[in-house]
Amino acid sequence: MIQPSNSLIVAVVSRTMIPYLQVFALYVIFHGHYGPGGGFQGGAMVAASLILSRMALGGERAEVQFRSAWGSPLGAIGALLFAAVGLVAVFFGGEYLNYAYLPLPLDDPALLRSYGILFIEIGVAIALTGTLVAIFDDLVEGHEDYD
Amino acid sequence: MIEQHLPLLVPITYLFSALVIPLVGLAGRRYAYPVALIASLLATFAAARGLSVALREGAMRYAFGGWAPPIGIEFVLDPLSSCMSVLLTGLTSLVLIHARRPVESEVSGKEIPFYSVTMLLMTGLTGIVLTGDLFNLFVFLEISSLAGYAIIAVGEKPAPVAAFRYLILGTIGATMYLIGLAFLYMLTGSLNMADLASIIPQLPLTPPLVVSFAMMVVGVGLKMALFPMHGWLPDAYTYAPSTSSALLAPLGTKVAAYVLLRVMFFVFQPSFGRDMLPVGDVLTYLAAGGILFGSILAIAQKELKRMLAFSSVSQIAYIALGIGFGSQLALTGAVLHIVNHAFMKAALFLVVGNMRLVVGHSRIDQFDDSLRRLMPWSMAAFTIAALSMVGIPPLAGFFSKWYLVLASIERSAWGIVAIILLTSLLSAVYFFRVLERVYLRPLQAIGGSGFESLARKEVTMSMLVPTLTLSGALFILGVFNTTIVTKVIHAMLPPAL
Amino acid sequence: MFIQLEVTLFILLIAASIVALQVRDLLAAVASLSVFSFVAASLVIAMGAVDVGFTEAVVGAGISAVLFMVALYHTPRRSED
Amino acid sequence: MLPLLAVMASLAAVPLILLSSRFPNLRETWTISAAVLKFAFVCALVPGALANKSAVISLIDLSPGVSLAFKADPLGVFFATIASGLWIFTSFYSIGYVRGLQEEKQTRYFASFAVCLSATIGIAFSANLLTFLLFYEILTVATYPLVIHKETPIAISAGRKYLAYTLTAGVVLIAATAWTYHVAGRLDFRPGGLLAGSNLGSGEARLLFLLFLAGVGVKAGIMPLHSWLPTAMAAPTPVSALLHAVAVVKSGVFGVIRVVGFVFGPELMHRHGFDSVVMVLAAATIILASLLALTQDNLKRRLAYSTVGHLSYIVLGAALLSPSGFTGGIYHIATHATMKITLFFCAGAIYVQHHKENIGDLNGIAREMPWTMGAFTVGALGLAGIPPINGFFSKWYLGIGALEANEFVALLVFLLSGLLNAAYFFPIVYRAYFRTSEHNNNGHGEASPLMVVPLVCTAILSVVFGLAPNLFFGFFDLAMSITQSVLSGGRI
Amino acid sequence: MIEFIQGYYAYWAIVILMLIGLYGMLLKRNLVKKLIGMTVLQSSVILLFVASGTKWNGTVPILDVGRSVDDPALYINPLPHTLMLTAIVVGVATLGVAFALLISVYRRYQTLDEKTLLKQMQ
Repeated sequence: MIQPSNSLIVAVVSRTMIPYLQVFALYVIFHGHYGPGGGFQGGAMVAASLILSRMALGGERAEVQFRSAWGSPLGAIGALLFAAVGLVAVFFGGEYLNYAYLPLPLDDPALLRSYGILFIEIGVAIALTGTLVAIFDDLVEGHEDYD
Repeated sequence: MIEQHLPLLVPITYLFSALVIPLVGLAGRRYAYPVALIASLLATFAAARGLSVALREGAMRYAFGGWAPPIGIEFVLDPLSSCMSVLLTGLTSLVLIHARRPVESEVSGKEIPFYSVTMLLMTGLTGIVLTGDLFNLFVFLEISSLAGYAIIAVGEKPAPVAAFRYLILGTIGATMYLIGLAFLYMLTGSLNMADLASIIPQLPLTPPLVVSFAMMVVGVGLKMALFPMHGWLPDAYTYAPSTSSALLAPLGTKVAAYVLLRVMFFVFQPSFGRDMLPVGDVLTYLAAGGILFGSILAIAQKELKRMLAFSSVSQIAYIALGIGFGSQLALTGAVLHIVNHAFMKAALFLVVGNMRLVVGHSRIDQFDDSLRRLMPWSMAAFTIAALSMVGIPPLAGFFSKWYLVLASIERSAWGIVAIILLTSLLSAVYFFRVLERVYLRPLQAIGGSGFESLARKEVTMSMLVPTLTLSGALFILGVFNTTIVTKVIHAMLPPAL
Repeated sequence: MFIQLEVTLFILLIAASIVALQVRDLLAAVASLSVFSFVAASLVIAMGAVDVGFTEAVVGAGISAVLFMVALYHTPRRSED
Repeated sequence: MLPLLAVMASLAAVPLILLSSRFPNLRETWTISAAVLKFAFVCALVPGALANKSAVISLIDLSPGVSLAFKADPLGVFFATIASGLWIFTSFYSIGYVRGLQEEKQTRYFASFAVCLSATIGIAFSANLLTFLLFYEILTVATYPLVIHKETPIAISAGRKYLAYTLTAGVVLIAATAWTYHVAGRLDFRPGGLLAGSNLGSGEARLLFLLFLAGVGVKAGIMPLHSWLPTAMAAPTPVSALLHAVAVVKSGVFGVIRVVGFVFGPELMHRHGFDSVVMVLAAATIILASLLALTQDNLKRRLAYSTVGHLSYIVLGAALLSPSGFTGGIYHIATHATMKITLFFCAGAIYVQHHKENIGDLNGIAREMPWTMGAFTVGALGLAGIPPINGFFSKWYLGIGALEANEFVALLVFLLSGLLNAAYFFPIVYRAYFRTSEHNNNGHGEASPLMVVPLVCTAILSVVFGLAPNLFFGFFDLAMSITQSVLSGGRI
Repeated sequence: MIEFIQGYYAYWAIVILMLIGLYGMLLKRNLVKKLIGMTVLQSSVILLFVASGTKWNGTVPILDVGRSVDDPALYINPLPHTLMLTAIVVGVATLGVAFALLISVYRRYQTLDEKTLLKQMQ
C-alpha cells in the first residue's frame, strides 16, 4: 500500500483538484456523444483522479473512495454493460449494437441512437476506470511484495 | 432468428464469457472453469451451424449496428472464415476439456484471470477470422495478441521475458500492418474487404499501393512467425504453460496465416502478389528457408516443447509456401495444412502437458521407457501425431504435403520439392529421436526399482480423452481429406485464381 | 492552421522523442515522453482531430506517464544505453 | 469386396490381439484365425484372377481423382496368395519361436505382424500408385517395431538404419508419384504402363525412373541400396523369415514389377534404355551379393545376402521384358519365398534349440535335427537351382528369357550365380551332415513341433511347386497371364 | 525537390518518427526504453492517419448549428479519427500489459537489460 505523500503542497493541491477532476470527467462522459470526449476519455480521467488520490493521499485514504478489490470486477461489469446493450438490440429484432432497436420510450430512431450511445459510453467509462485502477494497483502491489 | 445472427455468435459468446468469468469468479474460483468450457462448447456449436449454413447458402454478411458495410463494420461468414472458426472453436473446446488439471497445477491461484484471458484470446482470434473490415481485424489481432502475451507470461520463470520480446515484435508487426492499412485507406477511402476488392483492381500500381501491400504482408508475417521473423516464437511456446502453448501453437499463428491469405487473395486480387510484385516468390523463398531452418534447429533441441516450437516454425513455413505459390493446388495444400497442423500440434502439446503433470518435465535427454509404462495412452497419441508430422499416410500430415508437392511440381519448382521431402526426413529424425527414447531406452533406474515395479500413472480421463480424440482425428482428417478438400476447401478458395 | 506552427511542433516532437530515447536517466526520459505526447496531441488537434487530440493528451501524457512512473518506482532509474 | 476383406482381415485382428494381451492362447488364436481367414479370402480371388477377371473395389478418394482402390489383378493375387499363405506357417512358427525363447512383448510382436501383413496385401491389391504408396509407408512403419523387437543396442541401431533407408525411399516415392500424377493426370496401374503415350521428355523420364527405382529399390535390396537388409537381421528369425524373405523385400520387387510393367511399360523402358540400366544394376547386385554371402559366417547374414541376390533375379527377370524372362521373374517371387522362408525357419529353429548363429558352429547338427537340416538341404538345393525343386523351374525360365532378349550376359550371370549359390550353401549342408562337432552336443534335439512342422511343410511346398508349378493356385498360369498382359499392353 | 519536401513535410516527419520508434524498440537494450520507442511508434501511426484525413479548409467534424451539415467538403473526414481512438485504446492496453510483464521480469531477474536477461535465461 502506498504511503501518503510527505509534501503538504502535493496533499493540498491534489485534495483540491480531485473533486473538480472527477466532475469534469463526468461532464466529458455525458457530453461525449455530441462533442469531443466520451466514455473512454472520461473514464481515463476518473481513473487518473483515483490514481492521483492514491499517490498523493496514500492507499489507506484512497481506498475510502475506491477499493482496490473493485477494479477488475468493475472493468468486467462495464464491458458487460457495453456488450449487453448491444445484445438487447438483438433481442428486440435489430442487429448487434443497433441502438435504434433499444426498448426506450422514444420515437425518433436518431434520438434512440443518441441515447443508446450514452449507455455504451457509461459502460466504457466504468470499464476503463476499473481496468486502469486495477492495472495501477497491480503494478504497485507487484513492487511491494517484492521489496 | 438465431440463423441471422450466426456470424456474430461465436466471438460474442467468447466475449461474454471473458467478462462473466471475473464476476462468477468472485463467488469462487472453481466456477471459472465450467463457464469457460460451456462458452467454448456453445461457440463450437454456433461455428458448426455457421459452417453448414455458409456451405449451403454461400457468404453471409452481418452489419454491426445496422450501418451499411462500406461505412459500418461487418462480419462475414463465408466458407473460409466459417471453416476457420470451426477449427478454432473445436480445438479450443478440446484443449479446455483437457485444461482443468494442468491449469490447476501450473498457474494455480490465477485460474480466474487465466480463463478470462483465454476467452479474450478466442474472442480476438474468432473475430479476426470473421470480420470483414481490415481495421476491425487489426483491433481483434491486437486483442488476441495481448491475451496471448498474458497467458504466455504466467508460465515458467523466463516466461515474462519471452512474452515481453513477443510483445515488442508483435507490436511492431501490428504497427506495420496498420501503416499499410493507412496507405490503403488513403488510396481507396475504404476499409471494408469486399469494397476494397472491387476498388483495388482499378487503381494504378503506384508506390503507396506497393508499400501498403508490402507493409501488410510483413506485419502479418511477423505475427505468423514467418522465417526470418520467427525470433519470438520458440521462447514463447517453450516457457508458456502447457495449456497456453496448446492453444497458441495450433491456433495463433494459423490465424495470422489466415490473415495473409485473406489480404493476398481476397482483398488484393490474386494476381497482384504474383504478377505485379514478386511477393509470392519472396514468400516462397522465405518459406523454403524457414522449412529447412526450423527442422534443423528442431533436431538440436533438448527440450520437447522447444523442439515442437521449432517444428512449428517449419510447419508454418509450409503454409506460407502454399500461399506463396498461390495456385489452386497450393492453396488447397496450405489450407489443409492449417487444419492438419492445428490438430497435430494441439495433440503434441497436450501430450507434453500430460508429461509435465505426470513426470514433471519434458526434457528429451531424460526420457526413458518408464514413460511408456507410466502413460501408455498419451505416448500412443504422441506416436500417432509424430507419425503424422513425419508424413506417413494415411495420417493427415501426409496429404497436405502431398498437395504442396503436387503444387511445386506443377510450378516445376524442383528445389522446393526436394526441400519438402528432405524436411519430412528431418522431422522423422527429430521425432524418432524422441520416440526411440520413450520406447526403447532402458529405465534409468533410481534405487534399482526397475521397469516392472512401475505402476501405471496415466492422466485422468478428462485429459486423456481430448488427447486421444485429437490424434484419432488425424486418421479421419487423412482418410477423408478429399471430402474436406472438395466439399469445403474448394468452396473457400478465392474465385479468381 | 499555420504551417510554421506545425513545422515547429514536428521539430519539437522529433527532438522530444530523441531525448526520450537517448537520456540515460529513465525518469527524465519519461518526462520527455510526456512532452512528446502533449506535442503530439497538439499536433493532432492542429490537424483537426479534436477527439483524438483530447484522448492522446489524457492517455499519452496522463495514463501512460503514470504507468511509466509506477514502473520506474522501484525498478532501476538508470538505463545502460 | 473380397480384396478389401483380405486387407482388413489381419487389421481387424490387431485390436483383438491387443485386448487379449493377458491371455497368450487367445491372442494366438486371433492371429491364426486371421491368417486362415485372410488366406481364404485371397484364395477365393484366385479363380477370378486366373480367368483374368479382376475384382475391383474403390473406396473414398485419397486425393481428388485418385481413390483408395483395390484391384485383384493377377499380379496382385499372385503376390497376395504367397504372402498370406506363408503367413499361416509363419504364425505357427512364430508362436513356437517366441515361446521357445520366452520373448517379451509378444503382444506388440503379433500386433505389428498383423499390421505388416495387412499392408503387404494392401500393396498387392492396390489399384493405383497412391494406394500403393500408402500401404508401402504403413509397411515401413509397422516393420520397425519388429526390427527393434529385441531392444538391444544392435537392434536399435539396425532399426535406425532401416528407417533411414526406407523412409528416404518413401519420400522419394512420394515425389515420383506426385510427378507421375502431374504428368499423366491419373495414377491407376495399367498393364503396359500408365505413362505410355504421355509426352514425357527424355531427361525428365530418366529422372522420374530413377526416383521410382530408388523408391522401390530400397525395399527390393538393389545394390547399393541394400545395406539395411543384412543389418535388419537383428530382428527375431520369424520376422526375418516372413518380412525379409516374403513381405517387405517382396513388396519391393513387387513394386519394381509394378513400376516396370504397369507404370512405365515395356515401350518406354526400351525407348529410354531403362531396361539396360536396371539389368546392369540387378546383375551387379546378384554377383556382388553372392560373393558377399560367401564371406559371412553368421548364418542369418549369409541368408540375408543370398536374399539380396535372389531379389535381383526377379528384378533382372522383369527388366529383360521378354515373355519367359518376365514370367520367370514373377514366378521366382513364389519359389524364392518358399525356399528362403524354409531356410530362415531352419536358422531360427537352430538358434532356439542350440543358440547357434554362426556357420562354424553347425558341425554335425544334422544328427541332432534331422528334419530341420533335411528341410534346409531342400531349400539350399533349390536356391542353387537343382532340378526337382521349384528354384530350378524359375531359373530355367529366367535363363530362357535371357536368351529371348538376346542378353547373353544375363544368362551368364544366372549361371554364375547358381554356382555361387551352391558355393555358399553346400558348405553348410556339408558341415551339418559330414563333420562332427568337437563339443559333445548335449542332446537338445529338434525344436518344438510348432516350429518343425511349418518348416517341413514349406520345404515340401518347394518340392511340390517344383514338380507341379500350377498345383492349387495356378501360380505359373498367373505369371504367364501377367506377362502377357504387360507385354501386349505395351504394344497396344 | 524543395517543393516535394515542403508538400509532404508532415509525412517526412512522421517517417522519421517511425524510424526513431523502431530504433528504440529494436536496438535499445533497456526494456523501459523499448516501451518508450513503442509509444513513439504508435503516436507516429496516429499522426499518419490523422494527417491523411486532414484538409486545409475543412473544420473539425463536430455538429455546429451555424454551418451546413449537408456539405461534406466543409468537414474533415472523421472516420480516421474514430479509427485512431480505437488505436489509442489498443496502444494503452498494450502498454498496460507490457508494464505488467516488465514488473514481473524485474521481480524474477532483478534486471531490465535485455542482454543480461537473455544470458540469464540460458
